[in-house]
Amino acid sequence: MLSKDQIAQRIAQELQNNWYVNLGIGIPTLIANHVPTDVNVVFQSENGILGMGPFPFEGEEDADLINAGKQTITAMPGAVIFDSATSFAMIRGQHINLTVLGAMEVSDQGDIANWKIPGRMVKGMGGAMDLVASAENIIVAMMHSNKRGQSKLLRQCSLPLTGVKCVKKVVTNLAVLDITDKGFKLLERAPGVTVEEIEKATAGRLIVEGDIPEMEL
Amino acid sequence: MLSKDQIAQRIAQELQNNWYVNLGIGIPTLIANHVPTDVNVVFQSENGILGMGPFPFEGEEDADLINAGKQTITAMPGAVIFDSATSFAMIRGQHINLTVLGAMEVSDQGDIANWKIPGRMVKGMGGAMDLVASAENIIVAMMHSNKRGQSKLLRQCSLPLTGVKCVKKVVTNLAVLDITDKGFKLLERAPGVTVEEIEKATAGRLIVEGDIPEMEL
Amino acid sequence: MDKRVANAKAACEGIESNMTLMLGGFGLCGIPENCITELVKKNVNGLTCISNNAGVDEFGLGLLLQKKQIKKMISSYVGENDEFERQMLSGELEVDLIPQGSLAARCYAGGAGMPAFFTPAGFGTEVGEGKEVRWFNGKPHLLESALTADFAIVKAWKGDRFGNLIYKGTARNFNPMMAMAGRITIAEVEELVEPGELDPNFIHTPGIFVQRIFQGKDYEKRIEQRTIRQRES
Amino acid sequence: MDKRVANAKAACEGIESNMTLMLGGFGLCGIPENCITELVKKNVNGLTCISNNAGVDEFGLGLLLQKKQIKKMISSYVGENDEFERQMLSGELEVDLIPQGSLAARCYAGGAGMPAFFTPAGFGTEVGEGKEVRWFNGKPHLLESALTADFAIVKAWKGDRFGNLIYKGTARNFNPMMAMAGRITIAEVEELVEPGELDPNFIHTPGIFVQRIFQGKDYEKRIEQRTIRQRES
Repeated sequence: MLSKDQIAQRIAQELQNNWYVNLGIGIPTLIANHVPTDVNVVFQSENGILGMGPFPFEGEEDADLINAGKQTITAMPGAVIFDSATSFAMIRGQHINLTVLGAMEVSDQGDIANWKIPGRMVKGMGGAMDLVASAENIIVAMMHSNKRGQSKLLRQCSLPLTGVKCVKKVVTNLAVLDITDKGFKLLERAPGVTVEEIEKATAGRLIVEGDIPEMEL
Repeated sequence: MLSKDQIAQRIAQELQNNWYVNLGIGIPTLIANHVPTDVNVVFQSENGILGMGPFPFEGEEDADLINAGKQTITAMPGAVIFDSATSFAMIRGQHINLTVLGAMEVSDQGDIANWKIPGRMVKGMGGAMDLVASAENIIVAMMHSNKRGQSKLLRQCSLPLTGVKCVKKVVTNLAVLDITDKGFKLLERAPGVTVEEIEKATAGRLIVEGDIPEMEL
Repeated sequence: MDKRVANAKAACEGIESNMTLMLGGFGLCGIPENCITELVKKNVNGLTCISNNAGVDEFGLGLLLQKKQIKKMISSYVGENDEFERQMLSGELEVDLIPQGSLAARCYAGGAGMPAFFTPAGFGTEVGEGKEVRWFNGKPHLLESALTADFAIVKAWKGDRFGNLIYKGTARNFNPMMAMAGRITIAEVEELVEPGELDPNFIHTPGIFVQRIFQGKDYEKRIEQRTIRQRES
Repeated sequence: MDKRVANAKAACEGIESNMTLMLGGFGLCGIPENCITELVKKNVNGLTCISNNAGVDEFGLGLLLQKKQIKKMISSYVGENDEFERQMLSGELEVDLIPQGSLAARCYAGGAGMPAFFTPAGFGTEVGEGKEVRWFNGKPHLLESALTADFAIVKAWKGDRFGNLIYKGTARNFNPMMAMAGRITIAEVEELVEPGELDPNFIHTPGIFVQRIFQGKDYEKRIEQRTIRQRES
C-alpha cells in the first residue's frame, strides 16, 4: 500500500519532458518533489504563474508571490506572471499537458466529485471545474477508500459532480487504473497489494486482464 | 460652407476634458490639430495605442509605432500600448467617450454606410463595425453631398450598412445635425449657408425648429 | 488628465449600501486593503461583493463580513473563514459559487462588452443547472454571462495619474479584469509615479479602465500560508 | 525546455499546402518577415491565411499573393494591394472580411477555449447575415465563433527559449492572440535572450503558447505611410 508521498512519486513517472503541468492541492502538490532528473516540466498555478519553483527559504517569503493554495512560493528562471483570465485561457484552451488533482469520488466513466458534500460547509470549486472540463489529460491522485472504508471508485458518483467523463487515469494507494469505456482498467498494483484486494476495494466496474504488474517506484 | 479642416475644427468643439477619443481616417484625423488648449483628451488608435501623439519629426519615424491608418506616430507621456483584443475590449466595453468617423451615407435613423460600394473593390470594414456597434457617442464627419452632388443624408442608406441606429450627430460642410427619433434635427448652419440650402441638400427627414444659429469657429 | 484622489475616503465616495462591488485579489494577495478598511468605516451594507475569495476572519473581506455589511458573495472559493461559514449556514449570507476561470472570464467579458460566451466549465454539475448548453467540437459548453459592478476596487503596485497600472507578482490575479468591468474603477497603489515613468510597452491596466487612483498606505500584505523550505547546510 | 530552432526553414517544417495559417501584424507592422519569405520559398499553396491585412504588392503577404499561394484570406482590411484586388475580382481568391475587433476576439477565443461569444459588431450588416442574433441590455448581438489555425506565425521583439515573448510598440497588435490560437505557434524574434532576462512580470506572451522560436534576420520593417511633421525653426 502506498503512502500519499508514494502516490505522488508514482504519478511523477507519468511526467514527460517539456510538459506544462497543473497540480492541485493535497497529494498532487507532492509530485513536484519527485520529478525525474532527466525530465523538464513547468508547473502552472492557476492564480497566475508558469514556472513555479520550490517554497522560499525562511526570510525570503514574498506576500506577492503565492500559488493557488495561497502558499508562498518562488519563481524559476524563465517564469511568467499573468492575470487570472490568461491563466484560465491556458487551461480552457488546452495548453496544459497534464492536470493532477485530488477527488472524493471518481466514477468508472470518468466523472469526478471533489468540491461539495451536502450538509457540510461548501467552500467552493475554485479552479477545479475549469480544469476538469478543459484538460485533455487528467490524473486523479487519491486514497482508494474514504475514512469510513468505503470505495471512492464508484459506478456513479454519489456526491455533486465537479466534472463529467473527464478523468483519464487514477492513481491510489492501491493501484494505477485507466478509465475506459467499460470501466476502470487495472494497470498496476501497489507493492504487496493483490488483485483481489483491489477488486474488493473498488465499487465501480473493474477490468482485470492478464497479469497485473506491481508498480515500480 | 466649411472646408474639411473647418469640419474638424467644429467637431473639436465637442471635445470634453478627460475624454478618450477614437478618430477615424480622413476628416476625423484632422480633429487632433484643433483640440482647444484648455481641453485634455487622449487619443486611442485601435491598432493598440492610447495616448497617440503627433507625427514624428523627420528621422524619428519608428516602424514599430503606427496608428490604425498605418501612419508613423509618436506616443505622449503616459501612453499605453496594448494588443488588438484589449483595444477592442476598450471599444466594445464602451470605455471610449467619443468616436468620430467618416461616412458615405447616413440615414435619418442613424444608420451608417462607410465600407462598401457594390461593384467596386471592397477593402474591408477594418475596425469601423466594432466602433459603430459599440460606441455610445458617435459623430460622423463628412461632406453633405457626394461628388455627384447627391445628398449623403438619406431617409435610408442605399449602400451596404456598417451599423444601424448608431450615429448621434453629423457635422458636414453645411451643418451640424443631431439624429433624433424623427430624423435629422438641424442645430447649426455653416457660415453663409441658409436653412433652405441645407433643406435642399438633405434627402432624409429634416427637422428645423426656430432660428438656426450660424456656427462659431 | 488627473484621476488622483487624496485617499481611500475620497476614492470610495459614492459607494452606497446595496451596491455591487468587485474587489481584486486572490486569497489575501493583491487585495485593496485601504479601501476595504474604508468600507468598514463607511458602514455601507447590503453589499454584493464579487471577489474570488472572502478573506479570512480578521482580514480582507472578512472585516466586512464581521460587520455584516455583505449581503451576497460571488466567489470561487470561500474557505478559511469561520464567520463566513456561520453566516452562510444560517442563511444570513447569500453565496454564488462560480468556477474560477468562469469568474475571471465573466469579469473580462463585462469589461470587454461581450455579454455572453460559451465555456465548458461546470457542464453536468450544479453550476450548469438552468443554463443553456450547446455542443462545440464534440464537447458540451455552458452559456455564461458577463459580470459588471457599480464599483470595481483594485490594488496595484504602481500607477500614474492617468490610471495606468502595473501589478507585482501574483498580486495581479483578478485585478486587471475587474478594473475593466467596473462602472467606476478605483485603484489603490503602493506607489504613485509620474506619467511616463511606467514604460508604455509594459503597462498591465491601461488608464482608460480606471476612474480614480490614490497611493495607499500601511499595507500589511498578510501571508495566508507561510511555507518555507530548509536551507541545505 | 528548449523550443529554439535554427531558422525560418526549420520553424516552418510541417507547414503544408491547404493548411490554415494565422499571421500576426497590422499593415506591415509586426509581421513575421522571415517566415513569410520561407513560405514563398517553400512554395506551399492553397493556404487559408488569417491576418488583419494582406500586405502590399511587394512585401508581406503580398509576396505570397504574387505567387498565388493563398486560396483564402480572412482579414478586416485588405487595401493597398493591386494583385490582391485582381485575384479577388477575378474570383481566384476567396476573401472573408471580418470586423477587426471580432477578428481579434475570435483569435483570442480560439486560444482561450471559448468556442463562441456574443458581440454587437456587424448586427444589421452583411456580416450578420446567417448569424444567430440575441439581445442583451437592449442591444442586438451576433454569435461569433472562435478561430484557430494549424500554424500561427508571430513576430516578437525579444524571446527566450521557453517561448516567452515581448513585443515592441504597436508591432504587438494581433500577435499575442494569434500566438494563443495556433495548434503550433512559431515565433520569430529580433533577439533571443536567456531565460530569466525577460522580467516575469512583464512578458506579453507566456511561453506555453509557443512551440518553436528562432532569431530572425535582416528585418526590413517597411513603413507603409511615412508621415512626419516639420520642426519649428
